[in-house]
Amino acid sequence: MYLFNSEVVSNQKLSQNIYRLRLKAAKDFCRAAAPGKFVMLGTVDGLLDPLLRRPFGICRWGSDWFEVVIKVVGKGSCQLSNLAKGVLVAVHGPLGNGYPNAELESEQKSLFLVAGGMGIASIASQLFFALDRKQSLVGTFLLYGAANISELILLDELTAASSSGLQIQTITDDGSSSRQGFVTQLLIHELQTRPQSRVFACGPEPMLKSVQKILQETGCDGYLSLENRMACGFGVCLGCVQTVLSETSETGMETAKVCTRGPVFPAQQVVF
Amino acid sequence: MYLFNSEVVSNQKLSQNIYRLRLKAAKDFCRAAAPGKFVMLGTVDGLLDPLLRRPFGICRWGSDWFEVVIKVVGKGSCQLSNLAKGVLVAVHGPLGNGYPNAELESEQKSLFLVAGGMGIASIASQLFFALDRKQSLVGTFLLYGAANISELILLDELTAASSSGLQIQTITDDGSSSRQGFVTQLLIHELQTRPQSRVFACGPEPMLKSVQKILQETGCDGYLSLENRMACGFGVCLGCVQTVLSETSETGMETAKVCTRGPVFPAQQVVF
Amino acid sequence: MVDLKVEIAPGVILKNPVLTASGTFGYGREYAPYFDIAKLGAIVTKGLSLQPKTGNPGVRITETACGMLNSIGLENIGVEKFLADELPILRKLDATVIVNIFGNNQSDYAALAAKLDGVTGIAALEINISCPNVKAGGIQFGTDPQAAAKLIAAVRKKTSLPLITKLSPNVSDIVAIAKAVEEAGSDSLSLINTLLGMAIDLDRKRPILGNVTGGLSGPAIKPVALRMVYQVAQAVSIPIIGIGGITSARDALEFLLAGASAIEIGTANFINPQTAIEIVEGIENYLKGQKCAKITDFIGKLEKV
Amino acid sequence: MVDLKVEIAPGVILKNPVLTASGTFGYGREYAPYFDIAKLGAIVTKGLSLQPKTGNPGVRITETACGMLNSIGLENIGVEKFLADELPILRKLDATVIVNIFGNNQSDYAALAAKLDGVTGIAALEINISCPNVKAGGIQFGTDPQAAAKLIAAVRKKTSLPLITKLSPNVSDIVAIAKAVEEAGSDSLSLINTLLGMAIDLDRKRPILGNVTGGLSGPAIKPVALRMVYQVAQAVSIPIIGIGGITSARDALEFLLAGASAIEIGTANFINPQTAIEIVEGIENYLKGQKCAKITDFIGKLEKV
Ligand SMILES: Cc1cc2nc3c(=O)[nH]c(=O)nc-3n(C[C@H](O)[C@H](O)[C@H](O)COP(=O)(O)OP(=O)(O)OC[C@H]3O[C@@H](n4cnc5c(N)ncnc54)[C@H](O)[C@@H]3O)c2cc1C
Ligand SMILES: Cc1cc2nc3c(=O)[nH]c(=O)nc-3n(C[C@H](O)[C@H](O)[C@H](O)COP(=O)(O)OP(=O)(O)OC[C@H]3O[C@@H](n4cnc5c(N)ncnc54)[C@H](O)[C@@H]3O)c2cc1C
Ligand SMILES: Cc1cc2nc3c(=O)[nH]c(=O)nc-3n(C[C@H](O)[C@H](O)[C@H](O)COP(=O)(O)O)c2cc1C
Ligand SMILES: Cc1cc2nc3c(=O)[nH]c(=O)nc-3n(C[C@H](O)[C@H](O)[C@H](O)COP(=O)(O)O)c2cc1C
Ligand code: FES
Ligand code: FES
Repeated sequence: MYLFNSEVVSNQKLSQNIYRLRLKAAKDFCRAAAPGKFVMLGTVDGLLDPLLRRPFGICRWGSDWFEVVIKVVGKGSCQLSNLAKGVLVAVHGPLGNGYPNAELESEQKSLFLVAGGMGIASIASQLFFALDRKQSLVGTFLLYGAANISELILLDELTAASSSGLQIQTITDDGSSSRQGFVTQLLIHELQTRPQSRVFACGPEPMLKSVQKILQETGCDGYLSLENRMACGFGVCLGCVQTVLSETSETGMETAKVCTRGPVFPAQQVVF
Repeated sequence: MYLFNSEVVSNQKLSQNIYRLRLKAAKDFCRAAAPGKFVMLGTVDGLLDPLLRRPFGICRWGSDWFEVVIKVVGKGSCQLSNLAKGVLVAVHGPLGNGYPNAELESEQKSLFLVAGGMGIASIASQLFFALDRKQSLVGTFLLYGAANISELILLDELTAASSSGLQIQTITDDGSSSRQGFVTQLLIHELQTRPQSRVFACGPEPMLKSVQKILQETGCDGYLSLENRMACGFGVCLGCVQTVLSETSETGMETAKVCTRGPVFPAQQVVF
Repeated sequence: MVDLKVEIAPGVILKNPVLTASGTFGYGREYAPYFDIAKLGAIVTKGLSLQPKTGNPGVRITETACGMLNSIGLENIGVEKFLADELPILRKLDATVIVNIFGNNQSDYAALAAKLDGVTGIAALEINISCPNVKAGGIQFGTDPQAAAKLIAAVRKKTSLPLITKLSPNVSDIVAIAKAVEEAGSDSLSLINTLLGMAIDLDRKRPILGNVTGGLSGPAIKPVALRMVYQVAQAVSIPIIGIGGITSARDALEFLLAGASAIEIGTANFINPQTAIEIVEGIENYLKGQKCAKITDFIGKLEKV
Repeated sequence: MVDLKVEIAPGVILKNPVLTASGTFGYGREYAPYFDIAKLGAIVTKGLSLQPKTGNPGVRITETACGMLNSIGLENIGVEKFLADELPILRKLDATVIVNIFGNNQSDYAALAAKLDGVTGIAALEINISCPNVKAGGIQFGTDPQAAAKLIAAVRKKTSLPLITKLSPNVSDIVAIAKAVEEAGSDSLSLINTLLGMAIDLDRKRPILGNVTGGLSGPAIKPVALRMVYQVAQAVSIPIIGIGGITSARDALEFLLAGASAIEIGTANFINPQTAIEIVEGIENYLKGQKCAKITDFIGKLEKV
């Protein structure tokens, strides 16, 4: 983990209320980054509202920069999304476990990456990681759902990955893209023909619950990336805990800190 | 009084920690402006720190703009001093009584304008008012003291007024300008040769106290512009009150709201 | 059109639930240049005492994190001058007026109530038993259920005006006080007054406020206020007026959900003089969006977690 | 060099007055990657109970204006596991350790005190009689002077470790409680714990926290904390540790002026894990600038207004 103040390199508007911030980072930070890990971001203005830093997935990174994709949902995200080039941001990270990323290439099985809404930031980190390292994405499927077509972001970059073998399907709640419905419908459909698949999913809790159920029913294994509210991001506030199955506890369950043991959990472990 | 969101036209650094902000304003606002009046300024970012708006003198104005000069002393002034061109500022004003400005021209007596530190913002408003209207400043003296030479601001513009007859003397606490000492020393000295003068003063409380004493001793009359802490600026919080002499009250004294009855008071009325 | 009418005490029906908190709205007319104050549910006057009071000397206000401390010390023009000079103006402005009163002892309160009884143009009395800024003031009544009950019973005898008792948050058990004053005849409750706080000027090594301590208000205290309103709403059957850190319609609506029949806006009036009227509009728009035709269908409708 | 040593209880001399507040510093080792925790005055552990506790279900934290609410519910690994797994690590890290404890009743507290008595590597016990997040928890002791005194007397009998009693701010008269526990044998006081608050999710019409109410901490509560520390410092003769909303060295110094011999940093540790050590440095630099050679010459030196 690193703590530093980082300069905004660029701030790009991706849709009406989604922004991509590129921040400077030291080489060490970039080496420690991995798909599914996240950062806690705050401002350096010395003002106390917002008070806590906010967690955002590390979506992509190079040797001396990284990017986050921020959807404006409240005051923290709003403030960060407004920052101009050159302004400093307080960064703490990389935090969390990240996805077990070796599996992207080494498996025979198909790999389904399932993103709901801003879950794409986390899911895309795996794809950018593979792309930026010229790894093959044959057998990898991106199933991506959002509320409407304007919230389907990063598609240009990800479509460029099709040459690596990635297959993309999108869906929107309101049908403003080709298909209407939930991303889990796509997953159910695909798993019917590829029952031996592996699934990584990130999105709102109802979606993850539904993915978990689908995995149970199909017997596929997979991982869920959770986004519980966080105060600290590094395991000291106990604010982000998730009940998970436990072999050692008497009750068969225990609480796990999403920020340190997660945010990515084996799907069958999570007790919603 | 007007309430509006106003765009920053320009933000100019005058010294290490003093900035001049020019803001857009409607014609009505500009017509209501007068030397010694002030505005309450806040941001429109929706964040609650800082919470209250901050009072700043209207230093100069045209038909559709006005300027404030802001010294960074805490979080509110810091935030405002950082605003870039195009950003919106919440404005409430013009507030307060202002100086009895007719007296600048109509009197035979000499007029001494005494500024200590940021008191110059208020004092300069009278000079800019006269300059912008091409009024003669013959017989008008600016006595201006600050901590050090870098905090002596606006001198270029004000020196340009010398052609109108204005006479300027400066002094600094540390002697980094020509003279060392307090501005009140200049006043004592000048009043010896011009005992029939009139004095307008704005600056820190100890300076104003001292000016009051000098006026008492010399029998000159004058006005003091106060800068008591303000929460509202328009007479409803009772936070800014100053004890003043009163002919109607039994005790001979009463409290006056600096924001509405002031900020400019006849010097002999103020009970420090 | 959403029906915004609320009953804040038996028979006291206001056109909407937005009131302005005592001490933050002057005597009302100061806001007339900014909007039509008749459009508010009611305005609550600066706290009045029998005799005029000059308040505390020295620095009286200071900003804290998302809040402010004040030690005004209940400066006011006194009830006589209010009735002679201010009330007529408020009546001309067509404002609904609630008069906030305080005293040094029970007989002050009783005398004030008697004096205001039957005066035309007063919708209700708000009894401040909770101001932390005066030594021999309301505060002792505000922290002891029995003393509070005795005071309210005494005031009750002197007036037929509806009584709103304003509670202090500086207590171990606000529910106990709320119940005690309900039983003693209060028609309604308003809460919270300010939390007792302090600020220090580090470089000058002394308290910032002339009075050393002061009352904390503003957004900082909203969570405490919301909790107390919620707790009291579970425990009493008289209407509650929620106060504390409200700066937006969303804040106001949270208090209504928690069980307040109306709300008062305090510190936020200082920041933007039009806050109160903007909150009236914001509440109406929100309820419209929710397809809620009557605000009374919204009040207290907090669901279980 | 400024001498930063302070005595927070008879015989307990810390290298500097900066401690970390219980529940905001994990078990200590979580901060080791960020700085040398041996450089702090002391670290106070997460509150420990006899048995492990899983804490409250549902959402546990939410931000409020310049503050946060938490309803963690005192989740902890239990005293046994602490002694077996965590304390040895802290000793290796050379940290000065204060153990925070709480129980459901007096005998829990007594048993905890007995268990920790004589354990090497513990500088003192902090007795949490004030956590608002557990129903049958510390809070009843925290609001009643007699109950608090009885509890502390019972704990006192079971251990020779210095006792710091941690007080709740949710009371009418914190001075009464402070005096009661002083008399009952507490060697020191720490204050304040969190203020009881609540937050509402307007659109979902329900409380945000799974536990409905939670403890308010952070800068929002600083004025209340400072006031209570100041009041208590006037009234007791044992050392006081100030807590509440400290985010900077200047904040910390204000508490010292008000009479605290040391301070604890809570919420601010979450925002920047290096806050505590930066505050140690900030205090030293400030006092250097003031030409103050010994911090004890600064403590309590608030002048009259
Ligand atoms: C590990 C992790 C990674 C994340 N990655 C991203 C990302 O890459 N891009 C992105 O846009 N967002 C991401 N988020 C979510 C993001 O952190 C929140 O949207 C942000 O903290 C909201 O802050 P705010 O101040 O804007 O909103 P607030 O004003 O705090 O809240 C606004 C609304 O959002 C809700 N909310 C706040 N925090 C959360 C949360 N953690 N989970 C669910 N609801 C919440 C509140 O209930 C409220 O309704 C991530 C969260 C986590 C925990
Ligand atoms: C009528 C009026 C006109 C003013 N005009 C100008 C102007 O033209 N230019 C300018 O730079 N400043 C002016 N001021 C002062 C300015 O309002 C304050 O400097 C500003 O409000 C400080 O806000 P802050 O948030 O930066 O400081 P804070 O963080 O609030 O405080 C920083 C320091 O300043 C002190 N302080 C804060 N407010 C005041 C005050 N009103 N009087 C004395 N000390 C205070 C505090 O005690 C603290 O030490 C004026 C004040 C008044 C009342
Ligand atoms: C400057 C000031 C003066 C106040 N004067 C009074 C008063 O005279 N009587 C009273 O009952 N409450 C008084 N209050 C308390 C407010 O009415 C209100 O209860 C409190 O400020 C909390 O609301 P807020 O957070 O919206 O400001 C005063 C508050 C402030 C800030
Ligand atoms: C997430 C969290 C957990 C806490 N847990 C405990 C605890 O276990 N025991 C305790 O005595 N205090 C606990 N506290 C209270 C703090 O120790 C401290 O008293 C309070 O947060 C005020 O300080 P602050 O404003 O600096 O955070 C907790 C506070 C927070 C924010
Ligand atoms: S966010 Fe604090 S423990 Fe996970
Ligand atoms: S600043 Fe509020 S009355 Fe003057």
